[in-house]
Amino acid sequence: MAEHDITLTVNGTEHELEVESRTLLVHALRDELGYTGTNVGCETSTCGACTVHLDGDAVKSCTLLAVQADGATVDTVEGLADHGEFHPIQTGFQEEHGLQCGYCTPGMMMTATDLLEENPDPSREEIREGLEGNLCRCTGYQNIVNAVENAAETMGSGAVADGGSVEELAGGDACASDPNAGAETTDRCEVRWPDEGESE
Amino acid sequence: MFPDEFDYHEAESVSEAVDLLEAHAMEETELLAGGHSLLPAMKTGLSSPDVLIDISGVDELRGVSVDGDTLSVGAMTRYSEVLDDDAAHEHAPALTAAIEQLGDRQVRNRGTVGGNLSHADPASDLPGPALVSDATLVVHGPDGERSVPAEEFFFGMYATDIGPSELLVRVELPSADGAVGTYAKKPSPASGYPMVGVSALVATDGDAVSSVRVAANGVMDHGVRLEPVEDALTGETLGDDAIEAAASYAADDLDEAMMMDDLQASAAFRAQLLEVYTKRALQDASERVSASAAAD
Amino acid sequence: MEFSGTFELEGSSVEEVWLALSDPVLVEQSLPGCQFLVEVDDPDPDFDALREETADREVELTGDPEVIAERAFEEENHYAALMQISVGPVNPTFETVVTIDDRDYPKMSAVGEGSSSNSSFEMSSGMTLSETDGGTAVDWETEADVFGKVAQMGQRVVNPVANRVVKRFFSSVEDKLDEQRLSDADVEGDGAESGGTESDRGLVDRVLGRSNDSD
Amino acid sequence: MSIESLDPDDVDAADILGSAIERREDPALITGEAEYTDDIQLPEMLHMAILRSQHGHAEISDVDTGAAEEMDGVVAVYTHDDVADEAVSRDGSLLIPTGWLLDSLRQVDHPVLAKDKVRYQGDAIAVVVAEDRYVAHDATNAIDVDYERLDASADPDAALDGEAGQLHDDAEGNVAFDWEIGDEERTEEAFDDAAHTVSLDLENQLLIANAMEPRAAVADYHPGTDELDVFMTSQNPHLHRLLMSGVIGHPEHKLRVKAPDVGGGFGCKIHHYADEALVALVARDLERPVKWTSTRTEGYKTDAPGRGHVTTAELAMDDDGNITGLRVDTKANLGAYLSTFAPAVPTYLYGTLLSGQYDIPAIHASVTGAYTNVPPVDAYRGAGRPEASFLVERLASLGAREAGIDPAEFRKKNFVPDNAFPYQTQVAVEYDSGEYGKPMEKALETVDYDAFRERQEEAREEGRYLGIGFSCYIEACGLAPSELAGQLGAQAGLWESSLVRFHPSGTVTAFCGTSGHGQGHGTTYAQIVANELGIPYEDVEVVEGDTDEIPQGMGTYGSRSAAVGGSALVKSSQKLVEKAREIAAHQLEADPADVEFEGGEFGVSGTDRSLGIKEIAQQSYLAHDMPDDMEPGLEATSFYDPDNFVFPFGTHVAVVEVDPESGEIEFENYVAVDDVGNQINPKIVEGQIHGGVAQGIGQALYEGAVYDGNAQLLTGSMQDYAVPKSLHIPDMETESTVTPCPHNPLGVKGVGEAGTIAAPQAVVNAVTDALEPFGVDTVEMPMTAERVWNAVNEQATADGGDAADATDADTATDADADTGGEN
Repeated sequence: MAEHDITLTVNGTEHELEVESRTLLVHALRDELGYTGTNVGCETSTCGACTVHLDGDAVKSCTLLAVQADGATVDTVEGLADHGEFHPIQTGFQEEHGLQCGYCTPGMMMTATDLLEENPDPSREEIREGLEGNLCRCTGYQNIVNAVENAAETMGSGAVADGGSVEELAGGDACASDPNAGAETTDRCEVRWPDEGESE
Repeated sequence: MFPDEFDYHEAESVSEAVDLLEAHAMEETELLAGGHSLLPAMKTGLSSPDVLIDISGVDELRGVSVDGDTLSVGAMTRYSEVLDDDAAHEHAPALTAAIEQLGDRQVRNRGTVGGNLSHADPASDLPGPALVSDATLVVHGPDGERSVPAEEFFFGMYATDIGPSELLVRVELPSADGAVGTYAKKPSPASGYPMVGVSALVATDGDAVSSVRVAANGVMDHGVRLEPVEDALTGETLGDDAIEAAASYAADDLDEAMMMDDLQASAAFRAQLLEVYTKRALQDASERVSASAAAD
Repeated sequence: MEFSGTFELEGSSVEEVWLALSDPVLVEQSLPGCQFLVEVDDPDPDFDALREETADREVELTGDPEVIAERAFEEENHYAALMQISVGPVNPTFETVVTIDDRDYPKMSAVGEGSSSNSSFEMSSGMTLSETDGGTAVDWETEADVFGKVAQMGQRVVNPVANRVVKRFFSSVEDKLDEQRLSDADVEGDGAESGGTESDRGLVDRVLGRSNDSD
Repeated sequence: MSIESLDPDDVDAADILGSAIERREDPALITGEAEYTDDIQLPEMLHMAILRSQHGHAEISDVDTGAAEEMDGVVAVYTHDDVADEAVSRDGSLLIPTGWLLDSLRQVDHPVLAKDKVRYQGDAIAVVVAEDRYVAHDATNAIDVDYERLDASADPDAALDGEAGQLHDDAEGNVAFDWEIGDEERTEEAFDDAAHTVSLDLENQLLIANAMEPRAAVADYHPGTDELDVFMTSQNPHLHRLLMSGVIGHPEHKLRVKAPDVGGGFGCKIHHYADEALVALVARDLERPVKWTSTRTEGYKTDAPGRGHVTTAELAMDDDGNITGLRVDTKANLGAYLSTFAPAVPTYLYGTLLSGQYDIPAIHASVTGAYTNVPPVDAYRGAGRPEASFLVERLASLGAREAGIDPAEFRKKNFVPDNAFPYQTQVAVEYDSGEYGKPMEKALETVDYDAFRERQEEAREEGRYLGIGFSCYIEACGLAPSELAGQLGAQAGLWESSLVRFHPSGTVTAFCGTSGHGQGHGTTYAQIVANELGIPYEDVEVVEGDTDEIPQGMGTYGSRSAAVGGSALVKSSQKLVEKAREIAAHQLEADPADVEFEGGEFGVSGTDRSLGIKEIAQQSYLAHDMPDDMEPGLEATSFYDPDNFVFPFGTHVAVVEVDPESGEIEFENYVAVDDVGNQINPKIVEGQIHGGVAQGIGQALYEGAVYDGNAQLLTGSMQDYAVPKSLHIPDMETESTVTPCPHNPLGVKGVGEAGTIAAPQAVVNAVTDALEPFGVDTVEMPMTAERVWNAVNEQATADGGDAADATDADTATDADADTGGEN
């Protein structure tokens, strides 16, 4: 049985672990490291419940070997909120009733933040297209689309009103002031917020 | 959900990948690129290779570059990287049009152009664009590189001209040189793979079609050029009537008995969709030509 | 599901093709993914033992009808085959047992069952040979049922794969017939098509699978 | 169109009931803090995997587990004989029970592990317990099973015709039951006398629930106390405890079933399956915690599918288009064994709803239940009611076409009149309240119906095909009362139990025997209790889904939670208030009859003397000054058994455009007007409608379990079975009317299934309306592009015309439209 020593930086914390060749990233996250917020809904890479960010991009963590992610930065739903302050996508989901059972929600939010990073002001159609890799069986998607619009609005308007200060928008200055903040933390902030230049 | 056991090797370079392929020639060995076809097959128990050789991290296989009139896409270039590249849109519009509709956001962040073409799923989105772009696929093996025209690369279902110890290293696409590239796709509602996907590359001279190449995915066991459509449209004025007439020839050279016929669509319906989506791909091209003419 | 088709073998007579298709060795070597094909007594053979037995056996293609007659398929006999069906990254190996149902020149039919770790199949096939302008036409039909993982997950590939296997099989048979014809050019006269004495007749009948009363 | 949600802090206590406040469940769910069953990690925990049949129907001659047992990391392998060992099973039946009996029902054994025969692909043959998930999976592959394959069928018609072979010795001809309802003779007369009749052959396809969280269980046994804890994805832990205790031979009071966070159910987590019982059984045997989580492909083979009807239905009308009779004959697919509520679904949950919203004087329905080689079929969102509503509303559209009356008019003229409530149908049930014209009018207004017909005509002239489809559905939820359910065959009561408990400091915990899995009970129940007790919403905590915390319960299904569970909470709250009133009267030195309770305050009428309920709570625990003979403490338990079902209703309208060339359907609009009685939280109601409609659209356009002739599932993964994606579901307009339920204290009717019941026929009716020019009057679900294209072509071929030639069809349209009219 082939074992590999790998390093994963999950939500800013570095973990060293031993995995089999065949261990899927999602199982490493859930079973080995205890990040159970990332869910598993299928084995055909269809449902997107397992979506996390790998080096800043939304990927299906059930379709990656843990060993492939060696050395990478992984961001999961547990890393979205910042010291109890919700990320706008989380607020959007709560305010718009964008979830019912909540099982698809972590993956849905991780895809949505990836979408908003690329397209800070998507149309409803673009949101639906952006989320086609995530299945939800409860909401009929309408309130999920509303939730993403809500988040886009918060992020967009905040950026404009405040002149685009990422730190202030994040509900604090965690990114700027955290003495331990390494590259990962910065990455996370970038993932959450459109660049100043793009926010207009 | 649980792949069987295997040995994992990460190749650092193309030559290391070839060495690994040769070293494991007696075992069931698969190359791991984006993994979005292979890993699902392994998780559902359909595939259980003994050895995986991960080539996704080989730097020399990644990236888009332009050399003269040729756009070169490294085999391990992710779909999203192609879409982020302006040169790719400019020189290979048929390819980028198809990639925009390929898989979903997460798949595009991880899947690779080379993985797609090597896998040669009959329902892949990229063989069509490779054919209409007159792409050359460059394969590397123990004896070095060789180039295979797209027309000769696809053998059939999951079968290509890549030999046992070879790997696809890049795709070279002659610049579209201002031609308009489009892709019209009828996805399976479950898998998102095309029941039919039609790729078109259309160049015009004034109102007339100076050159047109059309190819379809998902219809036969590999991507196919639709030459009767091309012949019917070449020299015609690019408008609804000419498009409708040309699209009606879409299935003419195809043997319906050999068409893909499965739960998602029967062969007869695929033939119908082929006509409809050929029309849509060409209409889209026509609209883009008009739009760019208006912009000029 | 049902498949059928016609394959034309250029330049070979009906009897040549029949001879070829009667030869387990030629069939073994023509079937894509076939690791061995051997006659067995037990319709439920031990494949592990067969794997060992066949590991270093030596079998050769031949055009010699006498050799073929010795090993030709016979009605009601069972044959064990280890078949790896390769579809892209999917390569299940099926332990297969085929029983010849009916073998009456120029028709042959067989039933078979195969199983892998998580899938299985059952099939019943028939073929009829007929003479054409340039050679021989093989009309074949197969009814196959697939069970387990392949049925659940691989539905869309079963049909094209079956077609491909058949196509490659007959192409390979055609090639082998051509090769054989070239190598046998100097032993002309020994072939089945030469007819011969009364005792030879029995041999030819045996090879051709002609029943005694059908002559 | 969309309801705006409110921060509960911004809502006055008096307004909390009926406010669209944000859900309190969400923070845990959006941060990853929620704990679903597979998230549970216990020390020394083992993983279980299940080997299932490769065949739809086969004898098993041998199971060789030797190689699996020898694998590193494998702790145990069990076959049927292993679990049957008394040391493992104790005195458990090892048979999955049925919770609903019918007079004609032929019950069959359903062993937790197949003994010598498998009857569907999900039938479990052996279980492996190993140190990790991967090894457990590997070991199932190492088990060698010798099968003798038998004929199989997934189709009820074929199974009844003998094409599947005999599944069970005890069910000759694969007949599970024969059942009928209504008056056959009177119905026959209605058809004899009819001026118009229409007939429809339809298949209501098998659907797979596809809750996003697969089924899972973790069992943990404590040998010292003989207590067995089972954490599982359940919609009804108490029922699972009751049934499981018999299956595995564990005393009910030593068995705890807890539903942690549950990722959706849609019916498929109501039933008692073999798998969860096996987890409990092996954990007890091995004395180590054991986890099993279904993979998705495993779920496709084992989760109880729903629907599965093959039906012929006919409608009789008089000259004026008044419906005079309805006749239905259904073959219902029950699958390989009887699931928990299986016999009730195609009978009492189906036949009793066949009157729809209409005043139909004669109805007769006969249903034959068939054993087939698919997973045991049971309730899936709607359960029986969508099947009824579908055929009634399809017949209404066909009937209108036949009678030459506009489909909306036809419905209106046949509605049960407003003054006829309570309305006794011809199929046993009595509708509690209704005003069926209200949602219809609102829907017509929302879609601007008159303008639509004009647009439709114009579009047809341009070769574009628009269609509108109506669905005037009725649903019955909160199945009740228990006495009636018992007479109909239920093996359980259908009440609900709750406990409302004040803490001495003035906060409240409310316990309810329902078990939510995404519906937001934590929020809505707190709204109910806060309102009843007149205390702040945030002072109420809701507890559900744990048999150790809550005395008894019946769970969440059949849209019963608000109507029955919510009412039970009202009842407990009221009991509690009565006790508090006596304490207040005692301390205020007043007659309890003179003490009024309002806004959380007990006041003596005509004075300014008052005490708050929180103060009374504190006093009740201090117990320093209580009325004579009164026990200390302030809490109340109740069992609420409703007088009747509740009958929500509404009108849904789909507007589509169909491309006859590609068979593709696009939504132009989808309008849902629902009357679910009073709404506790309109935002949650809206969300339930959205999700329900999406599942209904899924049935109409995308979903369906497809089996081959050997009962092999061909749609066995999410790559093959189309669960609708974001791009497949349109934005919907939701509206409501309010007709309170007259017989429960909240006036609520239930909303969980309404959308799913309403949507399919709205979509099918819209598509057939669009394709009317082509002579298409029906398309089977799911209406894939290919089926639509075929329908257009077949019809064109039948007429000798050219399908693609839209111009010819236009001419026909105009003529038809004139007679069809917009009157």
